[in-house]
Formats: sequence, structure tokens, C-alpha cells
Amino acid sequence: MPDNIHIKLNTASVEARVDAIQAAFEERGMKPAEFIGEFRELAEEKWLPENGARVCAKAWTDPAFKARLMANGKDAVAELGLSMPAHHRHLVVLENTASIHNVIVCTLCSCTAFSIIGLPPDWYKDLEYRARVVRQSRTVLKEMGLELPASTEIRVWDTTADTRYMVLPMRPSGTEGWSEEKLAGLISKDMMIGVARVAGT
Amino acid sequence: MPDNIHIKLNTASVEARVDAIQAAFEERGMKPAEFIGEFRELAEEKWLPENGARVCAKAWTDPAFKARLMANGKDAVAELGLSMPAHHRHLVVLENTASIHNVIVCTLCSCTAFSIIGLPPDWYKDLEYRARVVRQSRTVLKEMGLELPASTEIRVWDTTADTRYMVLPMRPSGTEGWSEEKLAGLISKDMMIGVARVAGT
Amino acid sequence: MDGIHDMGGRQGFGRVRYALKAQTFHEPWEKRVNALYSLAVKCGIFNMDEYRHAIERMEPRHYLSASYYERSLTSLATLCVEKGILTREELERRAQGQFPLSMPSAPGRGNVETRPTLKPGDKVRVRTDHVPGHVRMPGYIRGKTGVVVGVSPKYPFPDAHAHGIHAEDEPTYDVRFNAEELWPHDADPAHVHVGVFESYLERVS
Amino acid sequence: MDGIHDMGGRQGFGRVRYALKAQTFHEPWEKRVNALYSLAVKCGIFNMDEYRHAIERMEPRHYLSASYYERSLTSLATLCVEKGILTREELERRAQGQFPLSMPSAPGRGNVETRPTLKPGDKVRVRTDHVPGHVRMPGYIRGKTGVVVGVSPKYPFPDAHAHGIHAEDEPTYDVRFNAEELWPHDADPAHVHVGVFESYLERVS
Repeated sequence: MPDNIHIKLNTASVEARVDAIQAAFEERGMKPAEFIGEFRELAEEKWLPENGARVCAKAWTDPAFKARLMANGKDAVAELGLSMPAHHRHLVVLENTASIHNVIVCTLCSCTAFSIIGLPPDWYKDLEYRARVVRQSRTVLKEMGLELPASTEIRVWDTTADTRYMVLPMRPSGTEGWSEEKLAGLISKDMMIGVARVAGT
Repeated sequence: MPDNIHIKLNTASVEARVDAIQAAFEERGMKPAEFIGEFRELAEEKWLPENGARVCAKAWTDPAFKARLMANGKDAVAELGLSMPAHHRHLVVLENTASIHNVIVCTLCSCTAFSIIGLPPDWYKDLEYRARVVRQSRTVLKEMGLELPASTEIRVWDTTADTRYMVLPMRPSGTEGWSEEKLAGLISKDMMIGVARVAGT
Repeated sequence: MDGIHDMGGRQGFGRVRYALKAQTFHEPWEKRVNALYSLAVKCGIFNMDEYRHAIERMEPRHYLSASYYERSLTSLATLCVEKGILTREELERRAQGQFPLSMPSAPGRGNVETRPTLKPGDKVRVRTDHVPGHVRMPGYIRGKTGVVVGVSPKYPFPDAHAHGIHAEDEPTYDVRFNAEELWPHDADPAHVHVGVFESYLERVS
Repeated sequence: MDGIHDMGGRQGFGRVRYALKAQTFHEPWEKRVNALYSLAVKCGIFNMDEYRHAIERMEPRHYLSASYYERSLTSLATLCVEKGILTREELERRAQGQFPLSMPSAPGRGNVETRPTLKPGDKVRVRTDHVPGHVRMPGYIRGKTGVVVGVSPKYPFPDAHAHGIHAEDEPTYDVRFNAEELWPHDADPAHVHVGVFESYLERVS
């Protein structure tokens, strides 16, 4: 049985524990160093919120694409050259409107559509967010700086299966005629999680 | 907001924290040192399982007392000069039989009839006992060394109000004619909680 | 509140650390804490329901990592600060370090208006209420049905008493539940009895 | 299992530590852990459901005090030991200290035999099952009713897949619940949508 006292006093540092596994994998010919390098490249250069921002900007400007995106997110993002891991079999896009605001959480762990909206920020994985946003959605969003009108319906999406979600923010007025690239620049990871909105919406 | 990292790094030792409160009480004329002395005496010399053992032994030998004990535990133990704190308004005595075994827990904190059966042992206050004995009663009792016949009905009592419980163990055979004092020597705190039984029962 | 303290039925814990003739206290400061909170109760600084609730309000990570007597200490200190007897600054100055306290309280409540008067043998259902403040209903009986087997004298209603709200005293009922109905498919067969305040119950016909 | 990880709706937590442009990783070792568990999945040592379940099986105090990536690390190490790739002794020798692992697993289960085939608009109730092994049903929807708003492709059934049990793949249904029915009297008004496996649901007429 794990004994809490022992865990505190004699436990190897978390870094030493990671080193131990990496060294064991190395000895078994699994080439962890190479894989860590590849992973770092994916995390830093491929799994970026700019992907999702492009998807949203295109949905704002191309109604036919938007229709395909809402019908089958995974196929639609593939049109833009964006892929999802094999076990993410379904991407559901949640459209914010003047009366509906969507927000995503994973209460059981911290799942996200990370290849599209980027790896989850630290607070998304914290116990506070996981415990509270399903039950106190309006309060938590307000604490995070997003005060929604009382008339806005809040829809919380708990990612408890391998279906992944992304929020499609509202397009702000005054952006008519903007290029997709310029529109994409308005959109952040937090907006696609649903804890922030595009300025002016 | 409490920050876990800070709690770990900069928190005063628990002893220094107790000292701080005691010194503040001292300064306010509350005489904590005297009260600590009185409390130590109560804990070490008055709130002892020998009290409950006397109650059980008398119930084994005096049917009229037993009837009063089962009807109103608090009044009956008062006959033996035993008192309970004012907020313990009700003492329910749970009689073990050949077919019924009782066990006590407080899942929400760690309440007990401490002036009768003694202050609770450490394991009674541990999260393991509180979480598990309501749901896995037979398994937990077995792990603790008490293997009950499959035919025995287990009754778990969760002390979630200020009603207090004590288990009246079964009297072993072969003790006919024993004095109350000798009988009381058979009975431990754990038996009155219900995680142990008198040898031979 | 549906807090971390509501342990009954929670899974993932290991074996009980059982020993014969186990100790109540392990360190001298533990007895001092126990005495000091008793003294505060005796002096009328707070009552037992406030004391229990201030333990439940501990930051969940702190609650789970703290020993039983560190939880007592935290409740005692929190209530002394909240009641204006001490300040956190004084405590931290004296202790020469941080003194973690419990989180703020949410509102309490009074008695439920339509309460059943019950007797042994009556069939009851536990109301599906969720209560932001203090409550003495373990989550595992919420919405479940059972049978009354005992009636207690009246006690202060904890949901009010822990928050300084005036309320009528209420009896509690010892209610018998079946473990296999509390946790279908995943419990040892047993009767589980819980002392349930009148306001938490409704009669089932 | 009704484990400590089942956080949804649990009270007592403070404010979300929110910052604009918050980091995903804070320490270099965190990226290595993330990569190493991905490598283990890629090599077929374990699947994602086993990985999630081994996190849930962490000793509750350890789960709550560990950071997200320490939880990843613990699951990775536990599964490598359970699968015979490494031994705990090797890990502790290499790390020069204790290497806490997760608790043992309880049995998993296959699909529920009579499962409803559902479509958007159908009214459903979440079964009141309790499952000793892995399950992807948050406790807060147990026994609650809602309406199907979406249907997914089929996925491996986690209750089986996390335990090496063969089972049919199942679709999940996005089910809409009312927060005020999930937590009566104590929730912000909202619709809460949960992706629910077919085996967890029954149709309500």
C-alpha cells in the first residue's frame, strides 16, 4: 500500500523518475530521445491554435465549408491539411451565436482536440476548472474575465469520450471584407475552448 | 486562494501553528495551559474503553439493565456514573447476535461516543476506513482480521448526526458465573466499534 | 457542500492501516489541538457544526494531505479569524510562516418547510437537494430509499447551526439502506444505517 | 470506479488559476513525459483507456497532490511494470529513490447486453450502475435524464478496453442535461452536454 508519509520523504524527484523511464526505454532500443525530439517539434510547431483559427476564419467566410465543418468536423479540417490522431474519431464544432455560448471541459481527465486548437493550457487541466465549470459555468467564466449577458444560454461540453470539440466563435461586426488570414489573427486557443470571446462580440 | 505549492514550501510547521494559537489564547486570558492539562487528564484517565466494557459486562449479567440500556443508552450509562458531552444527546446500543454483526463509522468526519468507548483509534479517522467500510464492509472487516460467516448480516452505522453508537458484543460461552469485572476484561474498544469480536464468539 | 470530505463509498483507497490497540494521539501537539478547540467551543467562540464545516471548507488538496489533527487545527484557526478573535497576521507572525486557513463559507439554510414526522417502519426517500453550505447528508444516500429504524431526540439543524442561522431543532432518524441499492453491482451486501435529519427526508407511500 | 478523479461538480475548490496565453508545459521534463507515454502507446505497450485508468488508480492523496504531468508519469510507469516491460526495482534503482505507482486494478466489464440504439431527440436516462474498473461516466450524471443531441462514430468500449477485455465498439451520444437537474438548488443555469457510451444509457419513453 502506498504510504503518504513515505511518498513525501523518500520519493525520487519527478525528474529522476522521468530519467529512469527514459533510460530504461533507451536500453530496450525504443529510441526515446529521437521520439522526444519529434514530439517537441509537433508540440511546438504543429499542434498550434493557429490551425483552429484558420478553420474558424474559413467557416466565417465560406458558407459551404462551414456547412461541411458543422456536419463532419474531422473531414472538413482535413480539407485544410489538418489531421487528428487516430483515436480522435469525431470532431464536433460548437457554434457560438448571439444567444448561445459554448465552453469545453474534460471533468475526468483533460482531453482536447489538441492537434487543431493546440495543447491544453495549464488551467484547463487544473482541478479547479474540471470541478467547477460544469456546475458553476457562469460564475467561473465571470471569474475568468468573461461576463456573459444574463440572457445568454450557456452550453458546457464535457469531453468524456474520444469525441473532441471546438468552439466556433462569433465573427465580430466591422470585419466585412477581411482576408481569412486577418480574421484568423483574431482567434485564440481560449476562444476555441470557450472561456473568451473575440473582441466586439 | 490557497496555493498548494506555497502551502508546501512556506508553511509554518504544524507545531509552530499550534503554539501560535495557544500563545494568542494565553494573551487573551483564556488559560489554555490549564485547559490542556484538564483535557489530558480526561483523555488519559476518564475517556477510556474500560467504561464501555463495564456497560457491556453489566448488560450481559443484568437483563433489566440491558433492557434499559437498549431503550435509552444515555440514561442507562448514567446509572454507572458515566456521562456524555451535552451535544451527545442519544446513545444507541447495537447488539451483536449469532446472525447480526454491527460496525460503526463516521464517513463525514470521525464522531464516536468517546466518553464511553474511548477516543477513536487512528485508523478510525483515516480516509481508508471512512471511504471503504460502508461500501465494502465484509472485505474491510476481513482485511482487519475479522472474517465473518457468510450467513452473518452486517449492519454498518454511519454517525452523521450527534447520535452516538456503541456495539454490545456477544457474550462468549463458558463465562457463566464470571464477575462483571472479569467479563469486562474481555472487551476492547475495537469490539465496541465492531471491527473485532470477543474470542470464542 | 459536495466536498472532498464526503468520503463514504469513494473508491481507490488502499487497506485500512489497522493495528491492535492503536493510538489516538501520536504527537504531543495533537492533544493540545484537541484541547484548544474544545476550549474554544467551551468559551462559545464557535459550535460543533461550525467546527465541522470549517474542516470541510479546507482547500481539497490540503484536506486530503493533512492529518486528522492538522484538520482540527485549521478549523480552529479559521474560525478564530472569521469570528474576529485573532487575525491571520497575528497567527503568521507568531508561527513565523504561512498558516493555511479554510476557504470561505457559502450560505447556509433553514429547515425544509414541509418535513415528515416519521416513526420506525416508515419508508423514506432522501431528497435530492444539493446544499452550498454545511449539510450532514452523505452524498451516497442522496435520492435513495430506506426504512426508518430509530428516532433520536431533537438536535440543532446543522445546515443552519453551522452558519449562525436560527432554525428549529430536528430529530434525526436512523434509516436503514441496502448497500446493494446504494451502489448497485459494486458493494458488499450489508445494511447501511445513517442518522438523517428530518429536513433531508420525504415519506414514500 | 468512483475515484478521486471524478471531479465534475465537486465543491470546495477555489478560483481557476487563469492567465492569458497560459503555458502548456512549465518544465522540460513535462514534455519528455508526454512524449514517453505517447511512445509507449505507439509501441503498443498500452492503449489510451489503460493509460487513463492507471491515472485514476493513483492513491487518492497522490492523485490530488500530483501535477498533471506527474500523473502521466505515474500511469506510464505503472503500466510498464504491470505489462512486464520494466520492474519497479529497476525504476527505483535508476531513480535512486521511491517510485510511487498506482494501485491495482479491479475487474473490467464488457458491453451491457441490452443497449438502446438512439437518435437525436431521444430522451434517455443514465443507468445507476457502479463499475469497479474503468468507466467514462462522470458520477454527476448517474441516474439523471437528458436528451440526445448528437451521435458519434463507434469507439472501443472503455470499460473493456482498459482491462484487455474484448468488446464491441460503441457509439457515444452527446446527451444534453440541465445543470439545475444535475445539482438541484445549487448550480448555475446551463445545459451540460456529456459524451455518453451506449452501455451507460437506457431509453425513457
